[in-house]
Amino acid sequence: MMIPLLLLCIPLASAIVIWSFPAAFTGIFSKLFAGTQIISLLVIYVLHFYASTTTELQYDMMWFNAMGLHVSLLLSPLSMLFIILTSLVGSIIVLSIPATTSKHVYALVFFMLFALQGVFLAQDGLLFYIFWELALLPIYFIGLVWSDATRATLLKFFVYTVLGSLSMLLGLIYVYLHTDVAGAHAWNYNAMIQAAQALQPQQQYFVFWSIFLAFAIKLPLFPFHSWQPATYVEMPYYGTMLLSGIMLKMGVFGIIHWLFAMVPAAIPSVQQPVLILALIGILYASIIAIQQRDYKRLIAYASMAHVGVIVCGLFSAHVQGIQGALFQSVSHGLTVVGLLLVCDILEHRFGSQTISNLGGIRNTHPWFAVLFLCITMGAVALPLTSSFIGEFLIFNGLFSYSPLIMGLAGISVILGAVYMLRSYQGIMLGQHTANTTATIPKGHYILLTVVMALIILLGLFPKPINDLAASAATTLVHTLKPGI
Amino acid sequence: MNLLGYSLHQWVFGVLSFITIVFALMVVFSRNPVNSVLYLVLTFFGIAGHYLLLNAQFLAIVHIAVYAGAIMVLFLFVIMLMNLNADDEPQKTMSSKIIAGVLGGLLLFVIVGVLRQTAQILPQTQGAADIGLVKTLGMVLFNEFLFPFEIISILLLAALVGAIMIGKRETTESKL
Amino acid sequence: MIALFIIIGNGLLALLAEIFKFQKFIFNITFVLLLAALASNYWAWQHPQAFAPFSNMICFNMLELVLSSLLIAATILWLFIQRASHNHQTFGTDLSSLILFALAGGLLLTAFQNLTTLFIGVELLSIPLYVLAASHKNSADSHEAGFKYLILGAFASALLLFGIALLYGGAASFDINAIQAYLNAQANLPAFVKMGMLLLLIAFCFKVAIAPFHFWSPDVYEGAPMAITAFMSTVAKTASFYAFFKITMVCFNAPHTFWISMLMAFAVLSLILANTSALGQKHLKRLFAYSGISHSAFLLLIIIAQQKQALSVNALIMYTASYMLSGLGAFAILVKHGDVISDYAGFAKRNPTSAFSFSVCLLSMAGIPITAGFFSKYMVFVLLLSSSVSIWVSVIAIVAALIGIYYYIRLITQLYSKTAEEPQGPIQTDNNWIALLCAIALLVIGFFPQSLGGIFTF
Amino acid sequence: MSLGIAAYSTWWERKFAALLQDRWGPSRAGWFGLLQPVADGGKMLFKEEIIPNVANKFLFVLAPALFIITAIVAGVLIPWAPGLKAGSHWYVLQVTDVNVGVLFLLGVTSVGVYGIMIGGWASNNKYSLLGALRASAQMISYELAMGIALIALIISSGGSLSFSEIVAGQNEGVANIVWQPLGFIIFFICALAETNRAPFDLAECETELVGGYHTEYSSFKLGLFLFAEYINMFVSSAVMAGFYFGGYNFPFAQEFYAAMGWHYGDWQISLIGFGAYFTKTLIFITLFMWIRWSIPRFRYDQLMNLGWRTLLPLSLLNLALTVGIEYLRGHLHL
Repeated sequence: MMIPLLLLCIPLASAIVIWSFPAAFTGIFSKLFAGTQIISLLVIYVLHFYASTTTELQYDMMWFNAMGLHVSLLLSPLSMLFIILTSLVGSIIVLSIPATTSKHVYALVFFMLFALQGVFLAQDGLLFYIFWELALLPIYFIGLVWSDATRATLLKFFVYTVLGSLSMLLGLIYVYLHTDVAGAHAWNYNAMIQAAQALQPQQQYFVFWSIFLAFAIKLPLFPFHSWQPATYVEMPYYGTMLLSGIMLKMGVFGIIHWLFAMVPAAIPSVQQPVLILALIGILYASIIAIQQRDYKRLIAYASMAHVGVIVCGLFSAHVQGIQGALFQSVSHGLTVVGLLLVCDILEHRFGSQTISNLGGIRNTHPWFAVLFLCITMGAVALPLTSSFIGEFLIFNGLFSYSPLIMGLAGISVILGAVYMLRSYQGIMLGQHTANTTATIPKGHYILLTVVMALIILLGLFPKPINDLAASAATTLVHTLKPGI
Repeated sequence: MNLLGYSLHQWVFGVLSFITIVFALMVVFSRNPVNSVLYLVLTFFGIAGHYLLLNAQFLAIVHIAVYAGAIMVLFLFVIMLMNLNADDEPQKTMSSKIIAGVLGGLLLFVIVGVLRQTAQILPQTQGAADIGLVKTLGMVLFNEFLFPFEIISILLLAALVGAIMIGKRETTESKL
Repeated sequence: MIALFIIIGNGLLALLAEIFKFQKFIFNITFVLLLAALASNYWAWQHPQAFAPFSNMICFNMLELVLSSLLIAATILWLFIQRASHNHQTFGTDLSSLILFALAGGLLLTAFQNLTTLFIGVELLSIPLYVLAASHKNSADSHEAGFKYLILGAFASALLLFGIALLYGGAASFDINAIQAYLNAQANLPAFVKMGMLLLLIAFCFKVAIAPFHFWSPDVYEGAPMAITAFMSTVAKTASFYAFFKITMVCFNAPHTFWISMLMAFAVLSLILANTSALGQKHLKRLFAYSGISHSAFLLLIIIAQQKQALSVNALIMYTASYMLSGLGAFAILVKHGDVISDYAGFAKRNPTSAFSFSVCLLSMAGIPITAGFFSKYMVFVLLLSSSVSIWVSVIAIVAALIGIYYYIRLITQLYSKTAEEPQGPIQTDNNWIALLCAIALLVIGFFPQSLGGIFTF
Repeated sequence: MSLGIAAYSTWWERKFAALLQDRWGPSRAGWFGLLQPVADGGKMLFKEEIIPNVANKFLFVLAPALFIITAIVAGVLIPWAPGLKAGSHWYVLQVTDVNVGVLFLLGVTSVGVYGIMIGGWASNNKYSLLGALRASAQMISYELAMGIALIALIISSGGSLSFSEIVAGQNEGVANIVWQPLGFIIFFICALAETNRAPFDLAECETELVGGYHTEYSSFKLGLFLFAEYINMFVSSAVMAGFYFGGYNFPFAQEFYAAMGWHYGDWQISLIGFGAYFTKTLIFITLFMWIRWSIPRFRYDQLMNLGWRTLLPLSLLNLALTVGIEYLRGHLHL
């Protein structure tokens, strides 16, 4: 009963406390609350195995009677997976924010974690939408007030995202109006799924595309990606971490939890176009990433490519593919946060994030080089890293759909290796060109170590996450099967 | 009394309407504002004539006394005091005239087209013979329509206060 | 009913203030009496009685009580905005009485049961505003605003009258229930009655500034003194809309709904025109004028959807409440800081609290959760999609909302932008508590949408 | 008839003025100068017509005609005498009876302003314009007080708006002046102003404006203007006599008729009634003239102040009083 609510309340309370106390307390509080986040995650992870009935993982309260709107939360395995991601990555992000930053930033980040967990827990259509939109505001304000992002970039980011959300709202309302619970419309997840599944094929396509647009923009999928690189580059790196580490996954979650569940019958016929879009995105992003000289921009395109692979996994509509996509979501969250941490160190300690300006850092900072290498390997999906398991499963699933597409998507692994290793080479090896006297703070070392440890740990011992992913994927494919 | 198939009443109505409309048009087309006002007075007389046709003598007289007799005199007064001439009037461009003409014509066309159909429809209420009498009017006004009648006094008061507000000199100006 | 009398009496009292020299207290008196009016509305809500006074000319039922309370509450907020504006050194007696009369007109517009009352309400609301729009003595713009408003308002009134006359020709009554009974009884409406209905609706489109009858609104808003613009764009527009809603929902509803297609065309046109025009505006007043047109169009969509009464009514209450709150909040800022957009660059550095309030108001206008504006837009969409209206109207509305979000967010971006020059002087802690109050109210309504959006369950 | 009366009013005016100023007045043409008006009229007719070049020709010609028409039309309402019965048919000794006669009177007088205004404006002469403006402002200002005084009169006289009924209503009871003394005074002053008579003749005051609104007029048109003024005076006198002083009734008329054995409809009653009415009217005309030659002209701001600040509140007070009294009368059956 209280578990999902607790998950929501902890970050929200953290945000409020940090915001209302003087700035002097911010440092302590943020560490404290990040710790609370992790501990509560562990507690809840354990609890969720021992929850005797599902009602203990549910929360339901009437909110807006006139519109049939509830505050309805459910901690399903799928949610658990994404909650783990949010809490882990979120805590890392909070801990990585420099202590000199305004307390408002901390508050906003915690608020964003609140909204993100809300997205992953919401079991009510409109509540999902509200959290979805709420997650946008903090990151927008962070970019607006505490970054060098130009107004044009932020506007583009915001308007693009909202375009998607509004279109999703249209689709959700459309489904809502077809629900019928005791003579009234309801936003309830099950009711909406039922209603949507009963729609005519034509209506299902409409619902699919209108909702998919939101997810496609968020991910971002190929033709809707133009907001992404500039936003990633211009945001402060913790903003970028939030965007790529967690926010992206809202799209993945949405596709699985809402889209697949609502319109399974429409999936087979949209599978191909989406896969093709994803493929184009993968290749396009990889090729552009190879040419990047700016490391952060490179990460942006790399992230796009990786997300493309995840989407491929999802739309393979195969148990393993979906399972892999879910696993890869967590894994990608970790690697991208690691890479961005490195990027932050490069920019603020070594003075540049342009690859050609750097070089030979390995000689002065060997431990940093090791950590960086491990994370890079994670990004390239080498065996023993978490990404390997994810990508392996994805390609497995994809192969069962179409070997050709799998082959094309497989190119991305090679291209990924090319740009990742080349950039590593450029930055860490070779001549001394960078600022060698730079010191890397202990905190960053610890965080990088933790990220590296997690990446390798998941590569060696994927069971906790994989079980969750597998159970989610199986239930999902079970619903998808009649359609496929 | 029939003439060409129309009753006298209809003839009077037709002639009055024609006159009224012609004068109303003259109000708009006349260059000289004084002439406009005078044509407007004549238009009011035409409308008062219509009231008489409807057996509403009270309204007819009040219409003349108030509109023609008081309000239009004030208009004339102001125009004469300000010495407005035809030259002061800004000239519209030809295109705006054409557009206005076309749009107005369309509206007229629609209204005429719609109202042509009403010829076949008998009026729903035949006005009582004493409908225009002061007494009848008073009874209606102070029973059924008491509320609007009273609220109109507030409306007039508001207009009055507004007129004074516009008209009065700003206190800060007098200090300068 | 009592509230109406209190307000009118208050207006008269304000006039007496000049004679008996208690101008100093008129603000306080007005404030207290308006609160009393609210209280009397609450009392009437608690003690519903089923009688229509004055031969059914006016009627304060549940809905009317709620709507009129919204208007009164907005006027109370507005009083503080007016006091904060440095336009007038004192709270002028003429100004306050005119505003109170206009408010009384607004109340009539919510409570009318008869087209005569409706017409008088429209006039009582408009005439004070014609004057007030022109009340900035030294400004030619203000005069132009007043004049334009007067001419076009008179035109709208003429259409309204013509429409009423034609309707009377058919129904032989001014009573809206009688007219409805007549319309229900008729299988085929005579063309002139249809014409009357359309003219009536067009007149209302004028009053609430729906394209293509919206041309006056940006000019009038721009020319009128700031506080007056605030009143016009919130209370006056909302009141007109209540009448619009009532006429369409009580009087013109089924079976003859031929007019919906016309309103739909107007709404779509407004959505497109207003939002595209708002994009290039340099002045906030003009921006808000266009955004107001777009909001009118959204409100119009409620009418077009013609859905279940409770939902429409709740949506109307929700939408107008959030619209008035956000508008008043925004104007509370504008009154102090002017309306040139470029002046607001880096505003957040100078006035963090004001910037926060302003942003919340703008977010609410844009319809971002978790402000009240979100739920109002959302309810409109629900209504629209659950109606038989083509889905393309919804799509256009979505696109329009998106464009709206674009310019609101651009404004917020401007507020928080990093200007080249450092903020002048220390951080001001200006007590713009009206704006803050509006912002907090918007958030609270957003958190508890049931409070306004669930009043009626028919 | 109005024309005739008006013509001889001029004669009487001059005679009366002469009397007051201790001189002869017109005495050459005819007995006591009785043919003088005819001579004047002829003179007017045969004089050269001058229409100024700068004038608006049409309006210039229209104005005097309009003025005199409205003046004459106002006279049609006056019920000169009790009706005459011939056989079974009643002949009403009134040109026409309108059931909203009082309003008609007000309406016609208010339209009468146009004659002056147009005349003054069309002359294109600043004296004329000023005169016209003064006249119209004055008429509008005083019309208000006059109208309100009349409302009070109508209330107290039984609620009819018809002229003949108002006059007939004073058959049995006392004349309205008893109930409406204040109203009469207001009405009288307003009537003076409405007819542009001294002391309110600022529209044509020679010392300031040469000739006022008719400065540019000559010959017959001037004649029409002057004539119309006298008709106005005559009509307003008749109206006052009818409204406030019982018209064709006189004290103890009923008893007198009964004593003589006459019934309404007999020619004797009509004749005597006419005589009574006419006498009253003449008395008022004389009063007008008396005032003209006794009281100096107002200043214009005084005139406006008197109208707006004295007469209007007074008339409102009168109205309130009347309503109160009538209410008491109705409830206490007095």
